[in-house]
Amino acid sequence: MKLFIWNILLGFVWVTLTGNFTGSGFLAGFIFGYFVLVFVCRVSGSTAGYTRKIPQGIGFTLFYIWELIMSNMRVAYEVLTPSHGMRPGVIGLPLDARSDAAITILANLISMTPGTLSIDVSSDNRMLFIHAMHIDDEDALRADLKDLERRVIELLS
Amino acid sequence: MIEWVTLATMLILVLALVLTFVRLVVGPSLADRVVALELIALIAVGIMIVYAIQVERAAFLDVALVLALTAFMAAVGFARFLERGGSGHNE
Amino acid sequence: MNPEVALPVVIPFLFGSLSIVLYKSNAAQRWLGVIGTGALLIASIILLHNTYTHPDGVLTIALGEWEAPFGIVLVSDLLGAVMVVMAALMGFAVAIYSLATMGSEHEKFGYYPLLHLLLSGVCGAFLTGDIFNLYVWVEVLLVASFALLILGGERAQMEGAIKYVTLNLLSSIMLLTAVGLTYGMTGTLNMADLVGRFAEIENQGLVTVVAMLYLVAFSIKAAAFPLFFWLPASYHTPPVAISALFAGLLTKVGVYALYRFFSLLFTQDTGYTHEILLWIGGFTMVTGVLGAARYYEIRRILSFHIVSQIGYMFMGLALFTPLALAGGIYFIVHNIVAKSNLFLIGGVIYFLRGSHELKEVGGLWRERPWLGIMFLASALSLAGIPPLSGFIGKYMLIRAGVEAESWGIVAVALGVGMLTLYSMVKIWAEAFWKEQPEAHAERAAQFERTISERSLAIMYLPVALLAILAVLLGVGMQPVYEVLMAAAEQMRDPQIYVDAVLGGDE
Amino acid sequence: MSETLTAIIMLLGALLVLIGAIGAVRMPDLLLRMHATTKAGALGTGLIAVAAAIFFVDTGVTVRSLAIVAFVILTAPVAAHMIGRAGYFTGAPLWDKTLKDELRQRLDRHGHYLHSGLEDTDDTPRSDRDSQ
Amino acid sequence: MEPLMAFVVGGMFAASIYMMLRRSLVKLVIGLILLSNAANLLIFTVSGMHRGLPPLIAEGALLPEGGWADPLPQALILTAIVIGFGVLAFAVVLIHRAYEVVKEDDLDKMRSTDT
Amino acid sequence: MLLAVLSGFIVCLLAPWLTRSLGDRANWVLALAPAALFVYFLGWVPEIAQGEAITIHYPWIPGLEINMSFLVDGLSLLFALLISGIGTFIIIYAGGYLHGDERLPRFYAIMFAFMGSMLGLVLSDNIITMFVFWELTSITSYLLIGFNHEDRNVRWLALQGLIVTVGGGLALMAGLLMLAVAAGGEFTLSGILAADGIHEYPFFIGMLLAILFGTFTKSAQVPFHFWLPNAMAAPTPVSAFLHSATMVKAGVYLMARLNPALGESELWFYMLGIFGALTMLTGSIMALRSTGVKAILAYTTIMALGTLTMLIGIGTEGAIIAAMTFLLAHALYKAALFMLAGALDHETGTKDVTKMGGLRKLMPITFIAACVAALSLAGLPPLFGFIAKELMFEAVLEADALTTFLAILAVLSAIMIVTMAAVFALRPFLGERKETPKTPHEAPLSMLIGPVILATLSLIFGLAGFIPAAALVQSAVGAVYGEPIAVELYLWHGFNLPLMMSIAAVALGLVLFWKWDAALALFKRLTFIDRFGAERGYERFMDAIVAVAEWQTRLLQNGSMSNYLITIVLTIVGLTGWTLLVHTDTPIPLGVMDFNVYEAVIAALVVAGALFASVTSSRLGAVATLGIVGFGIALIYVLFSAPDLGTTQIMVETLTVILLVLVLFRLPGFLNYSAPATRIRDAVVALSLGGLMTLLILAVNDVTVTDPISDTLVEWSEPEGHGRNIVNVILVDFRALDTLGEIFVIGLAAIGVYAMIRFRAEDKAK
Amino acid sequence: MNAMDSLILRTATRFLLPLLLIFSLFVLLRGHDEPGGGFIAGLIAAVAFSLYLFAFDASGTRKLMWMDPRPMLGWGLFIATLSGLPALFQGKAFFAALWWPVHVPGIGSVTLSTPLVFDIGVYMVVIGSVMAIVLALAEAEE
Ligand code: NA
Ligand code: NA
Repeated sequence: MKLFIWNILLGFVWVTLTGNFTGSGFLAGFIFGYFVLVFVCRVSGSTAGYTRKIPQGIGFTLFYIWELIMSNMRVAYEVLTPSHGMRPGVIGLPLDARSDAAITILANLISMTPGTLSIDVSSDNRMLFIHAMHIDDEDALRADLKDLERRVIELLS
Repeated sequence: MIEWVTLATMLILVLALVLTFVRLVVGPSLADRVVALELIALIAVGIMIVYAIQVERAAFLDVALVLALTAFMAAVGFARFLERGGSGHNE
Repeated sequence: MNPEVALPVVIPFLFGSLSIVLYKSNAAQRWLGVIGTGALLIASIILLHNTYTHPDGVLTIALGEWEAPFGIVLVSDLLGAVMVVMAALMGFAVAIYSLATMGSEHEKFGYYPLLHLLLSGVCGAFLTGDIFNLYVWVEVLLVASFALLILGGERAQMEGAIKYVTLNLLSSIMLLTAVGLTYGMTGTLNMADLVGRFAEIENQGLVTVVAMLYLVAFSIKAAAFPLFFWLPASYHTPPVAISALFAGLLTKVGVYALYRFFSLLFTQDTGYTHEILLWIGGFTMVTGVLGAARYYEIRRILSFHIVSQIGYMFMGLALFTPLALAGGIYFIVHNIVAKSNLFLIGGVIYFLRGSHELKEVGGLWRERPWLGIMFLASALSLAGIPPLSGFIGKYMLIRAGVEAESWGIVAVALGVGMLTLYSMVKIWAEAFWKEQPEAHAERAAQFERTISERSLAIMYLPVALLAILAVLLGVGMQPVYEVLMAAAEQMRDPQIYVDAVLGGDE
Repeated sequence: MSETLTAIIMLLGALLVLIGAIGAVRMPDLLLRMHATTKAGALGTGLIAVAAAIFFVDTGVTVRSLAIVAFVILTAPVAAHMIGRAGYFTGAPLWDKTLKDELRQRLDRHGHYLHSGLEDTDDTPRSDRDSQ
Repeated sequence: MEPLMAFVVGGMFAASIYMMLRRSLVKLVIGLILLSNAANLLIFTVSGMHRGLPPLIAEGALLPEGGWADPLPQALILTAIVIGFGVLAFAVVLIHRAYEVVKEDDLDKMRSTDT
Repeated sequence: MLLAVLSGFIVCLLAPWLTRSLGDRANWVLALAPAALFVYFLGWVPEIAQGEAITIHYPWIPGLEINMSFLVDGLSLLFALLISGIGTFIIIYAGGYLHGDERLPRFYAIMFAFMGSMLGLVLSDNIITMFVFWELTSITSYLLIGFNHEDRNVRWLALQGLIVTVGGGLALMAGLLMLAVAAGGEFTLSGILAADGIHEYPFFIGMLLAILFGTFTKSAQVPFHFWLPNAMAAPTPVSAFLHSATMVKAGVYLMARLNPALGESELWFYMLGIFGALTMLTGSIMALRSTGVKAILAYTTIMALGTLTMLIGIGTEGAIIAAMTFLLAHALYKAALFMLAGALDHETGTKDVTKMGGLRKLMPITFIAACVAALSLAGLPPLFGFIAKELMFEAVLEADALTTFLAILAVLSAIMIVTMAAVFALRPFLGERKETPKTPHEAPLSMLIGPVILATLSLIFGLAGFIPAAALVQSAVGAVYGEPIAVELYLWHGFNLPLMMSIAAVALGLVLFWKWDAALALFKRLTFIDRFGAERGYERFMDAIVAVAEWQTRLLQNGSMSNYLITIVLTIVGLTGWTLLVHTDTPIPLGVMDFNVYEAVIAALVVAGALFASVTSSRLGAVATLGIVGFGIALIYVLFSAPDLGTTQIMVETLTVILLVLVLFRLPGFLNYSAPATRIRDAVVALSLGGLMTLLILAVNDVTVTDPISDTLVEWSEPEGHGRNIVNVILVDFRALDTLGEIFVIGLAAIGVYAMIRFRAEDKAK
Repeated sequence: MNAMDSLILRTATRFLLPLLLIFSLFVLLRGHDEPGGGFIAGLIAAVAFSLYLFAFDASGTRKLMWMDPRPMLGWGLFIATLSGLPALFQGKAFFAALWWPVHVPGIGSVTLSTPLVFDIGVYMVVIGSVMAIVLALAEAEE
């Protein structure tokens, strides 16, 4: 099922790339996508499962873009103000998320949100290490991050 | 109007390019340089898009797309280099 | 449309790529090696025959049916066809020789595909009528030679390869630059088309300037003075079959290109350009032969002689009379045969004695007189001793020099001939006449035991073939002479070439 | 109208990129610089791509522009993670005003294992994350 | 633009040669890469530079709209880039292997095959 | 005739096989070949004696005027008879001398090859064919001198002979070609001799010197005489045949042959006269210093060669008669003496004449034959040598100039020759019997038949001078002089100055023989002759070549990559730049600077990146900067309408960086290997190339192209090429062959890389 | 454990790999009309495989590629060369392009041509060559 959605997705990518929004164009894309998937899945096993909820995904994308804009304004402020009023530090965030996809999305989102940057996940995948521009209020920061994690887990559940 | 804006955008982007280049030159660590290189790739993507707008030729967007797709490979490559024991400092 | 013109390129491409596909089977690759080079030889002889018997003496094929000057044309005139035959001959000889001498590791890592593709690059360079396409062929053969050079991964190979690769790349880039400038000046890439377009350029001096860039680029490839460094630094490092192939073919591509460019395209100011060629030729002869005088390692001696002999080829082009040009081409032909054969014989010596050092080998005249005779035929030919092939070449060049009253180059050419003889006799006296030195007798015996008589017979086959050819080229010169004079006359009259390519007689 | 919108978004994007560049020059350590470049660079470029989509008013172009946006936003954090962790582990110095570092001591001697610090707590079932 | 590019190309040639003369294996190969790029730019420059005229034909048209930048040098450079890539990939691995075998980065210490 | 000349080579091919199958009798059977030739040539005598000159023509390489044309006249016939006649005896003799030697098949083969070459040389009408045979005699001679090649010294001496004669041969080649040009493109001797205007050739002197260089080296004239005695390292049959009777006379032959064409010049007279006379004297003096039987003969051969040269130089009727007579006489007695010397050496095991004595009873036939031949050598009646010597004195006295000088030298040398003839003929045989390494007895028949017959001929010809005069000498003289001359040879020619000179010479010579041991000791002390001799010069010359080679190779091929690069770059800049400055008439225009600021900034960043990469000491910094250079170039491609190029550049740049980082971490960082001065030098070199490229672009930019071929390609692209991306249509269709080549390059590079990485690795694993 | 082991990179690669591959096919097939072509497409595919190599390992990448790079490049060269030959049978010169418009139900009119076959050969050569180099290097490292 997952793969079928992937296949449809790739067909869609094909259509958009070719700009040929017709049934035959999609069919061609679907076929090409099928072969690509057959090819890829021989080795790398199943792909990801986070594409199941497309509407939720769209909502999430909007959220993500919003976060992006916010983070940029924050960064812009820091960059442009003359004195560095930052209080940076590296903190470890214990993870509730368990799937690779969830952890990856979370890490990437954190990198894109204001003042935080994922550095790495511990080898047992239970701790995410984050560099933050401001850790004056560490608890609030952790709360924000946990909130983000919750949204991601929800999206992928 | 759009001519002036594209020109202004271009100028801003090349200014960004110059600044990033400074970081690339200054370093000091390899990771700093790679960060600069990544940004330069992004700026180049931007320049190509603005140029496509300027000359009204969408074909140049394809180049930007390829660059967007592959630019991060350099970062991955450098990261691999560092993690495999290459020294990241002035050497 | 003459499909046979493309065959010398297509055949090695097909066999080369098939050999890559069949990379797991050494046996299949060996078969493909002999069959492919044999087919190439047959095709090239047919090409030469058809070219020679054609009323214009020029055959062309416009690839993809895109007529000249818009598409790429392959052109077989006599100069090109003769060179292709020589390349194919060398390829065939080396392919046979390799059956007995190439290690299975070399085969496993692509020796045969590289051999085919080197030949395709060489043949393509000889046949193309398009300057950018020439660059491509030069790169094909160059990269093939890179790979052949390092096959085995010895320390010396690596060190030699660094110089070889760097300096040849520099030359390729100069060539590319020159091609770019040519297109920028004329808007064409077709050689025949360039003849007319160069003539239309107002600032004729600029054409000569670009000619100089080509001159340098090709002179590096040809290993002329003072640009030859890469050759003595590397040619002695790979297995000897590869050295033989290199010796026979690679520098000749540079020389061929100079012949092509400085007879077809750059004849605006021969008083200047060809005078420079003459000086380069003289210095090349002297520095090469002196380099050889210094060494006691067979392959190094031979490598420096390659350089030296290139000088004679320059001399033929520089004097630029029909006799001189024919002599120059003849010199190329003869040199391919004699020099490659000497390398192959050097290989036989190695397999019998375990060394390339003259001080460590000996006793071969007593034990293997036939090898000695084949060596003498090739070595004396190289030294220009009559009636072997080298003499005729030298005779034609010296005679052309005397007729042109170019005394300096005549004197140099003669003196260098004598030093060449000195080197050849050095090898003869040490490897053949001298007794096997006691200190190295054990290793020699060991090597001689490991080489089977069957392998030795396979090695003798191409060696004998080339030795006989060295004699025949001298003694049975008349038909060769007629072909070469016709080639030289073609070179002296570019209009024949231009009409054949652009005339649209199809 | 669309031209004006194009102009505004494009300029905004360019300015964001410029901010990223300034950050790259001005910020005091590697990780802080990456805060600037990753976010500002990605969004700035994305905005410019959006501007193109608006300008050309053509589905093919729109799709390509959006593909650029998607790719930039997808790859930028991955790249940032790779460089950041590599730079960090190979000892890029942190700014002297950095308050705390919970990561440094978690890496084992050979750099082959990153401890979570939670190893002795109970282990939750593994997902398929180890498969490869 | 061409006169400006003339200086750019000249500068690149100079930089690459200077780099190749540094005796270091690594610099040698980087210099070669630069040199190859410089030659490509040279071709691009001397065959004329035009803004906004890609040699692409719109669907249904027979010629590029509003003129075209010369496509032939572009094809040549593309070929040259690819060839350069192949050759330089070889060169890169060569210096790597040479260093492994010879254990020496200084080119002037690699003389055994000459002397 | 062709068969006659080539028979030597045919027998050469058969000889090894015949020798093996015939065993001990091989020499007798093989000797039939030269004997048959001798008879064949004798058949020509009646016709030629009438003064006929016959040319025979077989085409070989007519295009190059290299043909098997032969000229049979008195001169060539005389030589042909000597070669085949003496050759017959030599082959027989060799069978005895080298009896049981396993290399005999090889020996015969080379001997016959030589014989064929020698015949070809003297019979050729075509000068190039003659030269071909000339060189072949040098090569075969080399192989024969080095017959005992396991001896280091022998190899060295063989090389010496080869270098001198081939070196001279090369000059001769130039001289002959010049002669052909001077004769208006005539490549036959008959044609050249008939041609006018050779003396008006502007390079006549050079031509003459080149030819004489060739003939002097071959005929061992001073100062090239040293190789000949050294050639005595060869087995005696070789010395007898090549180095006395035939090959060394090739130079004399050619001078005689060309005498009608070149002999009128003063230079000819002085060169031949002076060098001939000096050679004559040198040969005699050196003979006097020698004790080896073969060495004595070798030096007297030099004397004879000098005499012949001198006589040809004098060039008067009498001189030419003397020369031809002397030539014949010398061939007869010297071949006999050499074979006898070989017999002595073979039987006693020593070559030193002072270590032999009292052999007359053990070797009576040898003794008598030696006496007869030596009498001829000494120029005593009634032998043929006497006639020759008298004619020589006569000719010297008739010389146009230098008469006294030549006469004194002639007498001096005659004195010493008498001494040495006596030494050779008497010392080993008379006196007390001395112990020798081997116990001597008479030599076998095969070794005696030749000397006996030849010595007898010396006697017969002396007594009956009209026989050789009519049959051989007269026609030969005619050929050399250029017009017919009547020749009569008599023992008694009146009581005149030459006879007095002879008597004086014989008397003084015998006195010297009396005191020879003392003279020998005295002469041996004159070591300066060795120190300053020509041989030393040869050695110096060879050493100098090796030294120059060393120096030059150290200078050029010194292994320093930077030096190589600098040389090449400066050559590029020198040749191209010089041409640009001198050969273009218009100054280079800067062109129109129309560019946008952002374009300029991007372009500047490309250069800045390149410059930074070249000066940075950070290796990875350089790679990262390479990245920006690549992206910058991609931007330039895009900004100037080349999207495909931009895309390709980006992809290639990315992959290059990937490759670099894959390999770089094994390599050390940048070290700075060069001093500041070196860096300045390098910067200058680099900037010169950069500057050149800038100028080239500006110059080419000034040239306007009217209709590039690409316009047609653009027009064809959609209708004919079915593609709208013109660049791609060019790549896969219009210029598909380029692309095919390109992918083969990529594939080849991959194969090479794979081999580089895996070859040794798998090696080690085993 | 791999020193390069990054969960984030691995997961992202699984996602990016199909996208890059389909993009490369896309660039290959439309190259005759828009920017692109076999070479660029091949490089994109090679970058995709290299990404996989960096995220995972060499043996995994070999398995992923299905065909060993060396025969792949050999086949590519062979196919590209062969694509020049059919013209001979029509009496035309080597590399004369042949076009066969085909109607495929569901996809529409597709034009098969020798230049397309040629471009596919190029594509295979580029992938095979680049991956042969990269994999050999990576394996030497491991
Ligand atoms: Na050669
Ligand atoms: Na121009």
